[in-house]
Amino acid sequence: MSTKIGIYICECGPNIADNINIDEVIERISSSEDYKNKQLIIKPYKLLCSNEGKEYLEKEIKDNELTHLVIAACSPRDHEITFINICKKTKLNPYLYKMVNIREQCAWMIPDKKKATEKAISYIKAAINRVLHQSVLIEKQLDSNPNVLVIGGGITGMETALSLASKQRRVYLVEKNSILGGNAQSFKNLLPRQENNTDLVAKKITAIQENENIEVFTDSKLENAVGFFGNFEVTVKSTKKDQTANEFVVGAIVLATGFALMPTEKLKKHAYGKDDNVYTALEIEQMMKAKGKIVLKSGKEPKSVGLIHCVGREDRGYCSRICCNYMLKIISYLKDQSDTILIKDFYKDLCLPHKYDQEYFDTMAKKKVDFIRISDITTKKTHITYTEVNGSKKEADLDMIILAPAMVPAEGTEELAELLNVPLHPTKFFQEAHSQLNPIGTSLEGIYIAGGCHGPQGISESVLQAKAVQGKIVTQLIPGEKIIPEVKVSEIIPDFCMGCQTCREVCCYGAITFDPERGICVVNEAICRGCGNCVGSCPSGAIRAKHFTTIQIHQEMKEAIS
Amino acid sequence: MESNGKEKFTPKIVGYLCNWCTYAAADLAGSSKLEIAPNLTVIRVMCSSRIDFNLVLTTFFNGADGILIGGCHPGDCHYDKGNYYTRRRYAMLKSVFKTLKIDPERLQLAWISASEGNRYADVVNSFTEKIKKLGPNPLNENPYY
Amino acid sequence: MSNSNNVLIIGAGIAGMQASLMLAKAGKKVVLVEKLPIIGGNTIKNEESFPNLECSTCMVAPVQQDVLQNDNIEVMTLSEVKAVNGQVGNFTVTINKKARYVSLTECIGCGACYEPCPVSLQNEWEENLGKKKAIYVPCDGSLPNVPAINSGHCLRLSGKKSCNACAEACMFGAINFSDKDEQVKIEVGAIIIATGFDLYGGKLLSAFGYGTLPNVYTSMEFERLYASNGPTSGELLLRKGKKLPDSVAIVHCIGRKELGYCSGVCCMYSFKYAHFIKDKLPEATVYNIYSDICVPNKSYQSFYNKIKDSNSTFIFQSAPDIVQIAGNNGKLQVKLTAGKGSKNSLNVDMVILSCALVPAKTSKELADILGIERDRKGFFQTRKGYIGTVQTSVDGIFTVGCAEGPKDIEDSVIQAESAVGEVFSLLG
Amino acid sequence: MKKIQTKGVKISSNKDYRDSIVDILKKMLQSKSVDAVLVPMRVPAKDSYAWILVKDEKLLTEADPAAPIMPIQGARALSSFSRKGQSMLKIAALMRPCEIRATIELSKLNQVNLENVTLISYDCPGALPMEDYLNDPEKGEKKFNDILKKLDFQNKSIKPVCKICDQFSLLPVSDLHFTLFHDQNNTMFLIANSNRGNLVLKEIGMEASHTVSAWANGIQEIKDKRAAQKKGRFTQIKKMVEGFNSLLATFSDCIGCHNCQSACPICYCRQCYFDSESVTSGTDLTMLKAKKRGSISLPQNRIMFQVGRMSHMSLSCVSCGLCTDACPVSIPVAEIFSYVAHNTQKQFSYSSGENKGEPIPLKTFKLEEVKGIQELVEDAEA
Repeated sequence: MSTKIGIYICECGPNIADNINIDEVIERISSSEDYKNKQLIIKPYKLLCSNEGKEYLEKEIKDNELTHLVIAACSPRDHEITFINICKKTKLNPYLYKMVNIREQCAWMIPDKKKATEKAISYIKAAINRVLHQSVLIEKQLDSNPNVLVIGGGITGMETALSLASKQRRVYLVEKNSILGGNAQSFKNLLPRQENNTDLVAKKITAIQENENIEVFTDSKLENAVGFFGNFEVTVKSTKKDQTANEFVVGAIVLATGFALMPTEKLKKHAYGKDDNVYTALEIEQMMKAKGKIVLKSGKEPKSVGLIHCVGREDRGYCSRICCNYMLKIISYLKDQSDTILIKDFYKDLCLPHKYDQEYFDTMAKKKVDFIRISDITTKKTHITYTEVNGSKKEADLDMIILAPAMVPAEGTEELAELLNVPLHPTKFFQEAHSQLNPIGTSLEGIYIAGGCHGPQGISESVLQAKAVQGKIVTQLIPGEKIIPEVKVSEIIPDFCMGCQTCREVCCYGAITFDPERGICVVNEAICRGCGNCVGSCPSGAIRAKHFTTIQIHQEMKEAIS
Repeated sequence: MESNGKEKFTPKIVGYLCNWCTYAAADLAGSSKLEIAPNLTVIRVMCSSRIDFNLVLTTFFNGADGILIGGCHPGDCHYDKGNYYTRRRYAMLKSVFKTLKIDPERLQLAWISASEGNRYADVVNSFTEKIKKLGPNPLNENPYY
Repeated sequence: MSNSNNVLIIGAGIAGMQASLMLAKAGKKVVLVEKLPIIGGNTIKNEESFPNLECSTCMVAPVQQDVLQNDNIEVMTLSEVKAVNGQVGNFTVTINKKARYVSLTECIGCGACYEPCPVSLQNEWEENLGKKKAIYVPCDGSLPNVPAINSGHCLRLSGKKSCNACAEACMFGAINFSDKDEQVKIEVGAIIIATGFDLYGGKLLSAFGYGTLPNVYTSMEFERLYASNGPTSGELLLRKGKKLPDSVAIVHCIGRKELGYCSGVCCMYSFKYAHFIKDKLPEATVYNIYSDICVPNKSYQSFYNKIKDSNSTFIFQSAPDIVQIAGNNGKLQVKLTAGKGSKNSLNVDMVILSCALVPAKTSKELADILGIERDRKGFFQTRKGYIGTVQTSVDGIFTVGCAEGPKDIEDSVIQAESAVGEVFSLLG
Repeated sequence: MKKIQTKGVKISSNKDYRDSIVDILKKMLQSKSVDAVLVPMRVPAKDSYAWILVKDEKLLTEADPAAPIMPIQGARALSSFSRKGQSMLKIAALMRPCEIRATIELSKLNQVNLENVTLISYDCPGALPMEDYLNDPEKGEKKFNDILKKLDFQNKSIKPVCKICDQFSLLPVSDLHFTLFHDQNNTMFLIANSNRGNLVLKEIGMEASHTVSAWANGIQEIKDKRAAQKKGRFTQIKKMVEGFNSLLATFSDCIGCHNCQSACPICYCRQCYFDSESVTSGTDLTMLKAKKRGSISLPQNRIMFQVGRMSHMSLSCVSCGLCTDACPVSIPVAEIFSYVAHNTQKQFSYSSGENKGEPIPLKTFKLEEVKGIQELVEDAEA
């Protein structure tokens, strides 16, 4: 059927009409010999974005059976979607439509009416040339699998699994140890603001075992995961001798692999051996959980204890947020044990960000505890030499030392990131997609991070992040609903591709993979976000960005220089 | 054959603007009614990293007097690290033009964020002035090219 | 649960917008109530947000556009919740919608009506550093880009004079002086409170010379000074004396002792200001008067290290908020408690008070309306006996972001997303 | 830059250099340390050379390791069969240093698979221009043998781009290296420069026990002389290409045949962007350009093709000179491209084919490089 291009120029009340001579635009374009052999319908309208304007446009498209549409009005950032929705109501494919900004970038920007009119004509001509080179694009509908794979059976993993599992959504929980619980199970008490839910972990474990929509794989780890949001083919393998492997399809993967405390043996400033009375805070928690009191290696109760904060903070380059809180908790253990223990607490900065933290510190400060703000500290077995913040150097000899080492990602985080192609933050935790707008997603849609593996934090923050992951999955991966991926994606022309993989290496979203048999790269249209970086990197122009092809851009460029 | 005098020369400048930041700054400049030279024609692309040096070369050799690439500030890119690649491609092309001394000033890369309407106006107006001083693209005047 | 598909969200800041977008995209009907004429909350007040110094407009404007263009979200600006009764799954909410006097559908934000308006007022959105007309939008790039008329000061609406300047300038007949306040009743299944924070300030800062000494600024005032769409379009102009400051002192922990909590974000935004000042005025000397460096996120310490290396001096004070500030012929003298070897006073041109985050003024009234408890600091109290929840003492009502306590944007958005999770567990 | 090995295997000096190299290659085949050897050989018509992959040891005798001319770039020969994947055969490739550097660049672009490939280089005295050789192959042969015998690294008849080559000897990336340098009793050494090189040495029963420092100092002297010649030549090239008119004049003879593109080892694209549909301007644009300028020379875009190829090559060019050889109107393309590449690679502090690990600058970025590239663009960037 013959091409029929509809061009509608919005007067936008005075805003465009005042500074652009619309009649001259219509006259010049309809009489220009470039479009002699084409059927052009060019009409002004007072306000296209108003409701009557939309109905008028819909009628015009249907009555004239337009094959292409050009709207000359305001910025596409405001109303491109409005007119796309109108095209969707008609038979005209929404991608055979081009919007031209003649308000902000012509009428308002160029005071001289004559020049503004010239500019508008040039922009509209460019749009007509471009729209004729635009091709039909159909929005795909991918069916999605609602199930979720959660990696890590600590408090975060369990919380995510419990809040997501339902009849329509099965949750597979993979834990590398033989029991669930993770780090949180070795805490005797929680912080006062967490209202001593000592049996928190135990309750979660029983709830998981009773929930038939959650399938638990202990002593197992993720072997392989291939696919994209809504369709990950996943293999989970047991680490025991029989190495049984299970394969299933999930729609989303949640990484909740938790944290570990930084190994302090290697730290230059803290030389101590295995048998000295130097413990990390986690070891003290485990001792309290097991024995109910803090004792030296000899079994006797310590008379003097030194607590050292920010151990390894310079090496790791970040503050671990929660140590100030749990060191106060350890002081409360010691105070409950006996009031006569001499306690010296060495800290660099107090990190008390939660609204109740300062109060907790003030109550502990009232008890006989020597809080010393230091600028440097080194230990030799249980002998401490330190410089206070006012510069005076001192030494102290104590029965026991308790260290608060930096929180680091759990062992195995790097391999998991490698396997799933999820980028790591410079501090080696997982890298979130956007620290403020998408804090628990990753650059790979469908893969989420929560808890200790996201960054140093306490149990409350981890549980909050677990629920946030639930919020994201429940609103994006809805059982029975289709997923509509981005439609303006890139495609690689097999005949021109030489398999140099430059595009695969520059793609920030891992949307391009190399196909060794054919020796060419392939774009996964379900992951591609349509930025065009690969197109810009390909030396031979073998990649085409749909709706922004080089030929289409040439049409606009040609008009710009003629 | 030389075009007589610079004042009749109206530069034709092509501006490849990234949709999320610089194009938004252009809109803001428009809505704040800032006066901007009409010589620059805006071509909207989803990310400045879409513009490869092949496209810049074809634009330059087809007779554009100036080419402006507008992108988000490093770290602001909507597609994570696109603008870092843009900078390196641009720097490479700039180095070739500098070595060949074929008016490297006609190429310009500018980081303009969505809230910098007046910075967009300054960049475009100063770039247009510079191209006016530079004169037309030498290609447009050489009959034997 | 009859209307389990509707959710009310109070406050259109970054947390409120994020929650409404997620719920709307999953098919829920959201009513987003905001007391100001525009959406965006406190986040759009700052030019760049820490730690990546990403421009706020680039980050938040697409979110605002999404909220305004989403059919499932009904945005009610200039509105406040007056009464709530019923229980989870069945709340009936009465909302007072103040008249805007400008039609949201007819007006296309061309701004022709601002200039002719004869009335000039203090623009409190710009912390009174800038002026606005009786018919106004708080700042350039406001969304929705539709002005409102301040009926108290408009000559016609306050009955002083029959002025018609703006209506004549408007070619769209979008201005309607007979617009009335109205009361709307809606039925919702759940309520999310995202009313944000206010800054510790006002009379409480008089001890630091704020209000009497012109070149003492609060942190929010400095944000608006630095904003490119702000009253001075980004120039750090001093209120009195010389045009640009050569030396600036940033005093941390203002209000920490009196309120009894550290807000967790003031260190980071103070470092941001040190960076801004060095960026705009490279020769200026910047003093950060701090006690604890509170950088509770994996990305924050590296930002602090960058500032420390970029030669702005850090002065330790055991309690920064007891410094005295006095005028000293045009300059400001900041008296410090002299530690060993450290200076005991500074002479600077400008002082920025990094104030703590306090509960929004409306918190008390809103808590009574909703019947929920507030904690001893005045923020909304999350449910007792639960860890990491955003549920309040009343089923079906959640509190997210700085309404629940001072926190950065990342934690506010995480709480907003977790509230959406809990809403779905509750209403399905 | 990896430390150059200071020990080498002494090889008997009575034979002609090429025969000694062929003996070593034979030993490699016999000892099964390699399954095939890629080496140039004189064509039966005796007027050119071709690359052959030799599996049968007897045929190796006809091989001519140091060929006088470079009709096909070694890297292009190697990539032609090893692009599609790792070869099961162990291959030894005996190539000039610039061919080895081109191979490394191609391996970074996945056009060559270096698994099971042993790269053997030798001190290259340069190659003769194709044009001169083809006029009189016999004379060319005699001249090159003379150069080889006298090891005259400063001979005037070699290719112009070879005269200014300062990377003609052992490279950090080559596994084995034959030294062809004059010392008192003009002995030749074989140096192993990587684990694979040591392995092959062991398999062919050779022991690197002699110091080669005399050779190293000699080579350094020639390198310094060549570097000076290069600086001098670049100032002349600068005049040839600087400014639009001189660029036009230099390339005015260009007939747009794109021979230089097909000869170049690094031009691996199947269809060059500058031949593609999106570049050819239709009648309307051509008429417009003609109207503006008064006339337009056809075929169009020849200068754009040259500047375009210069941009693509400016990071990977190894100055091997094949483009000038291939140019029917003998434009000094190689020297111009080397000059442009020299400047751009300096800007990115990258040198092509230098080490395997270093990625090609356009494929990567550094987070904190806001300053680095800033200077280059400071004059333009507002």
